[in-house]
Amino acid sequence: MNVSGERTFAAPRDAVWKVLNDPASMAKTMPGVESFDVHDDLRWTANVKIPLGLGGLKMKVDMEKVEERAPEHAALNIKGKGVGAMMSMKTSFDLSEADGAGTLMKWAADVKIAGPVGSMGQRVIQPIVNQQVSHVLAALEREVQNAVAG
Amino acid sequence: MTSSTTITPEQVIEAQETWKGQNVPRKEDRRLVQGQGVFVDDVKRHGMGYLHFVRSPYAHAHITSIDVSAAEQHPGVYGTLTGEEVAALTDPFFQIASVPGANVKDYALAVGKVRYVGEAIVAVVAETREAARDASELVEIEYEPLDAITDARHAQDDGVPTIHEDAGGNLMWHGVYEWGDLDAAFAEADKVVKIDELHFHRFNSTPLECDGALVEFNRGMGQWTITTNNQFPGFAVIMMGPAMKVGLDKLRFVTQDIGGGFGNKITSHPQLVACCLLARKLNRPIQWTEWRTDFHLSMSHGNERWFHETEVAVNNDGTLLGFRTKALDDAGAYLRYEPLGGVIWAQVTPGMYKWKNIRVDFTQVATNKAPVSPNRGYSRMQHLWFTERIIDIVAHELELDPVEIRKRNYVRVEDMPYTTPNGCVYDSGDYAQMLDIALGLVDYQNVAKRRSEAESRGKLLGVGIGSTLDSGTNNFGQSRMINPELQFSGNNEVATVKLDIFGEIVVTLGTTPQGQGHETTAAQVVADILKCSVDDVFVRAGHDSYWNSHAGFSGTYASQFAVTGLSAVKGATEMLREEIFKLAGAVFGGVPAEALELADGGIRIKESPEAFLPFMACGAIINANNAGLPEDLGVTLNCRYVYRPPFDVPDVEKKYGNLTLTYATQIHAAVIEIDPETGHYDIVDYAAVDDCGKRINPQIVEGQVMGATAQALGAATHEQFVYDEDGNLLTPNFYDYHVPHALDMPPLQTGFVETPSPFTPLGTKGMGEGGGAGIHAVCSAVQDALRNHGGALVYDSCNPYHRVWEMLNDPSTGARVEVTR
Amino acid sequence: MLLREVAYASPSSLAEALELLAADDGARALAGGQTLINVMKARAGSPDTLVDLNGLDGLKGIELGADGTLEIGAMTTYTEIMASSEARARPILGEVCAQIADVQVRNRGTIGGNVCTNDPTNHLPPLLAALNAQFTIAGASGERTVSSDDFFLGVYLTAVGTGELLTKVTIPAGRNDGFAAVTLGVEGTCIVSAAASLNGSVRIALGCVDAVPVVLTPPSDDADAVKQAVRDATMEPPSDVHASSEYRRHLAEVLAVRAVDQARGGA
Amino acid sequence: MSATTERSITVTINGTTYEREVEARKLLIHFVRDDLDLTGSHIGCDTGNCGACSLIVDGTLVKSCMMLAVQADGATIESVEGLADGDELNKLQAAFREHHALQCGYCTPGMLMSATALLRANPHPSDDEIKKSLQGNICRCTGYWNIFEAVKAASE
Repeated sequence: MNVSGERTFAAPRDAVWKVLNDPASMAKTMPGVESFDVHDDLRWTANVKIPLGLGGLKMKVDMEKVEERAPEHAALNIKGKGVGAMMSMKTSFDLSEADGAGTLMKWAADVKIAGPVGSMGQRVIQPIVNQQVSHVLAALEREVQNAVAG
Repeated sequence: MTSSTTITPEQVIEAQETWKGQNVPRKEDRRLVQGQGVFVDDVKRHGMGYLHFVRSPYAHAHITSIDVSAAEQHPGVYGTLTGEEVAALTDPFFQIASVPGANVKDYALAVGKVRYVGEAIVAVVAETREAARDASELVEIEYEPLDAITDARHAQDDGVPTIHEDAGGNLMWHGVYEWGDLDAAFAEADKVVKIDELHFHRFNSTPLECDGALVEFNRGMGQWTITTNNQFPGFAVIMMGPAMKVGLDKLRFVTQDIGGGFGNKITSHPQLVACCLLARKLNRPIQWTEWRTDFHLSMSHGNERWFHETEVAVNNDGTLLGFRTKALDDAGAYLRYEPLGGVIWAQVTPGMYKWKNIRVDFTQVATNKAPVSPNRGYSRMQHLWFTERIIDIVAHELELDPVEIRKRNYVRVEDMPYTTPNGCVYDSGDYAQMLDIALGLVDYQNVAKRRSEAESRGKLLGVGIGSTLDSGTNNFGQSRMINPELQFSGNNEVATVKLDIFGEIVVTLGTTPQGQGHETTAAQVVADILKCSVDDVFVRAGHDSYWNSHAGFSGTYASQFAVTGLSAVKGATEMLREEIFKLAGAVFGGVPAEALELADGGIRIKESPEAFLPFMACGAIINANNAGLPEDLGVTLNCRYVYRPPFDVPDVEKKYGNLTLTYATQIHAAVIEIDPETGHYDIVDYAAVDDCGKRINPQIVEGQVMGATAQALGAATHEQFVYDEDGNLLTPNFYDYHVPHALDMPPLQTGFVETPSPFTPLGTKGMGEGGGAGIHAVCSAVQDALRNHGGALVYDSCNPYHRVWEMLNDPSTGARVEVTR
Repeated sequence: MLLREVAYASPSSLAEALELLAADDGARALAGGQTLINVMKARAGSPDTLVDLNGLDGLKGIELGADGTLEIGAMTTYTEIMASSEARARPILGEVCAQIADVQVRNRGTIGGNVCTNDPTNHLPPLLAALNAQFTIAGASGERTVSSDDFFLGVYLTAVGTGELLTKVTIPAGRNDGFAAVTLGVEGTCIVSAAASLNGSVRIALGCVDAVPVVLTPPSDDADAVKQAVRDATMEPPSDVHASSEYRRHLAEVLAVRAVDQARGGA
Repeated sequence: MSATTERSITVTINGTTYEREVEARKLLIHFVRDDLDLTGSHIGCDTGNCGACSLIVDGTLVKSCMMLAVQADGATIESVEGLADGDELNKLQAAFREHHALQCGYCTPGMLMSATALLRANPHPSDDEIKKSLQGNICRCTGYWNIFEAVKAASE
């Protein structure tokens, strides 16, 4: 499943870049993070419990930054493993100076979900993915604002 | 000759001349309506361990590591089995294919690599079902995912991943079938109709009971007892014995009641091997029950097939001269029963039509999807759908009447027995008469009026026909067309009929019935011969390869019981009758057989009926009171008969010979109404006309016709196993795999014609599969309804609402067809 | 078929139920269980604790107010709604409940469970959104009422928060309602549904085209206005094995018009 | 009352009362089949669609795969094993046999319970009412037509 979009942040590009590349800030954007371990600059692991209404879905998520061109481009491979689901996601974002002011982020993700959750049907999975993406983006917005304010 | 669907109880039993031909209520039903059937999951043993399979979430991946230690530590866990152990303990399963498919290595569990989502990788056994499942979550498996192939059309493209490295690519089997003179036919034809691509979709009959087994190991005897619902133990055992490196008698198969099979329960041998290995390893009975989602993910899908570059030679008057096509069959990840699907279709090569020149270039490939298996109408259904599609597409393109073109080309009653271009012999039948009956039942003569009436309500009405054959009693020699090295040919089935010490008539069969009523029909045949009541005949339920009769091809599959099973019953009962005559002759002091007759549950002297020897006395004399009988009497009252149908080994070079003994026929007609705004349609009238020769129990025959019809209607409208490009099954259970329920059933009328088979002892023909006639009829009806609304040609065997809507809105989404000359 | 280990409690009062739910982040309410237990079988979701609401008689029953307002307890089953003479004040309720799944499911499944699950294929979220229902939610700090616009938040997500329970659904008076759906086979899994209510204004809700019911309020009930409103909603319906996004969008138009037609017929 | 993962429950099935310790997670169908050895009711799916596990619990027809055993504590349950009077088939069972309304017999126990519930509430159902009442029970063998006939016959 491919999802993508654009978002403009009222913040300078460096600030946005910093948030996106700081594991601690990123942790705060992820849904239901219970713990977060930074292995090195490029690899992190999170234990998350994605809230799904009918009971959270626990997953161990490994993230690896596979491309980086500060302050404009990064790509991550994310692999999640839970008992009910396997998730793999390739995501990338590109930052540029927005036309007016602030920073434009173009992002894209290719999400693959397998396992029992994957069999629940695309009409369920697709909205759930969209939901989680909008949560992440809203949280990211908050983090960027905090970073600018801080 | 037609009969209505109503079966009146008054019709049943009492004062009939013969039991055959009567609607005798089934012997099986008394236990089944009381919940007293014994299905595999009902059987328990002391100390048994429950097995749960850990299944692959990936369609294609290397397994880089497996760690079962945490699972084995889990409370209640008895042990595990991994692919590595399986590979050490067993040989890969025997492959039916010639090279390259012959090189596929298939084991009970995945070894080194997974090839479809749902493939079993590790088996965990525990004290409770829950503990086994809990522990299975603790098995740590690391994968290195690979790209998946889910579209057979691209399985042989450059650069695609290879599913079985040992086979050197994804091609599993290829063969060219050609009969007649194609060049001459196409040169002579007035028109050539070219069809770019047609697709027969993936589905199966989804028996309500999934697979299962309870396996016990007798260590002292080195022998396993496998209580299972496998429906073809004769096949399972020849797969399992060599793989496990044990003699076949070490594997005893036992079954009582089976909750539906439809071919889908033929290929459970990998799971059974896993159970056997664990029963030995853990020294306890192993219980395995498959749940619905597991079944859909991992087992027994029907063959998905594509037909490419089809060309049809036809004259302007609709006379069909021949066709050529390239068939591409998707076997899924392992071959199991395949590539037999690559030849089984040839039993019905010309369909019901007289064309003489046929070429089929058949290719089977592997994909990262669940393995296929026989499925009601196995491989013939795909081909018959294709021939029916051709007929309707040609009729559309040449503006011919679909009824007339069928009648013009049907094999005629006066042509019977008819030898097809590939040497099969259609035994009997009157197709044109059947079609007339079917059309009458759906009020075809008023169709024009009904069409305009429907249009006034905003609905598009269409009428469709499906004419099919149900070829039964395989000549297994056809397998040599797949692999000339194979040493299979002919067929056999066995029955034993005996008189026990107190005179009970006991019948044992080699079959594994799944609802076909064998206990009842066998009793009907026996009762006629022994001149007794069906109530006096005890037919043992189910199958036991140790204690019941058992022959090499024993099982219940491929529409054959009414021929093979009942012919064996007839043969054994006649042997028993002869022995009773012999015994009575001796007991009466040398009375010749001609002077004796059977009556009232015994034998008597015709001229002096008071000289009567009840069966009880016969049984007692032979079994318990035999002193003084003549030494050379040669009577055991325990008679085993093997029926062997008359077959020759087919000519493998020319791919010519008689591949099946009987050809039951079905002609169905459907009337549908489409809501053009949504593509939704209802079947408003439906008729199924069947001819399976002599019917032993018409009610059972009609039940089979109805069941096959319902399955076909489900497949035609909703049932499909759909995969995404990563190899995830999107319809893994009944929530998205919609099988018809009570409200989905259209009104049904049934009709019958009886043309006895000249080739079988009872005039019967194998039946029950129905050839998918309902799929063909619905496709035909959808196309008819669209005729004046864009004229899309139906391209797929499954036409859910959204597809109909697409065809209405964009006719180019239908089949692409071109007519030349 | 085999659920992960779960704790179970069957409280006999609402207060007790709320306490149990608040005590454990992993606790979930068990209403009819006709969705939740299936999700648990697949182990696609595994609550730590189930708080069974079946013993809470206070959450059952249907009351018809003098002004025609219907108050339906969250634990009222579909079968009870179908049989209720009070519920006939809004006939569409019984009609739609009769199309949900099958007898057995209707005997156990509840209105509260249906809306709190908010599976896109469920019929009641769009229906209740079209009827402009109010949802009463109880929590440790008392009761609050939210409108359908604020109730449905996402697939399996509603305004009912941790430690809270939906206690009743309030449906205003009215009669001119309609519902139309295309399902897999007859009354099978929903592909798209539409509900309409013409009581004063035109209110339409579409089901199975987004994570929550899509509510439309076209200026008039004529077919063109309704179709235009659906088009203007700029939905991106999910694609799946049963329907492309495009087909769902098209069905939404057709079904919205049909639901409105039925509603008008009821006038 | 606190939440527990195991409970002691009492159920009465076809007139016999059973008291058992049961895990909270155990579905009623597993309890009936595995713990009580009443194997007449079956399991044909894992999504609550097939109805092979249908039981009448306190007078209400339910699918016992969507109910926990602990939820049946104190309940009176009817299953297929309780339909016949000794070896005497009841009218519905006899009608199923006469009308060939079963083939493999796997769905039959659930189908009979649904039909029983129907005829109890509505002794003379119309054809449409019969279909509607059996919608929750999947049969893969018969195509349902003979089942409709049998229920109709039993209602006359």
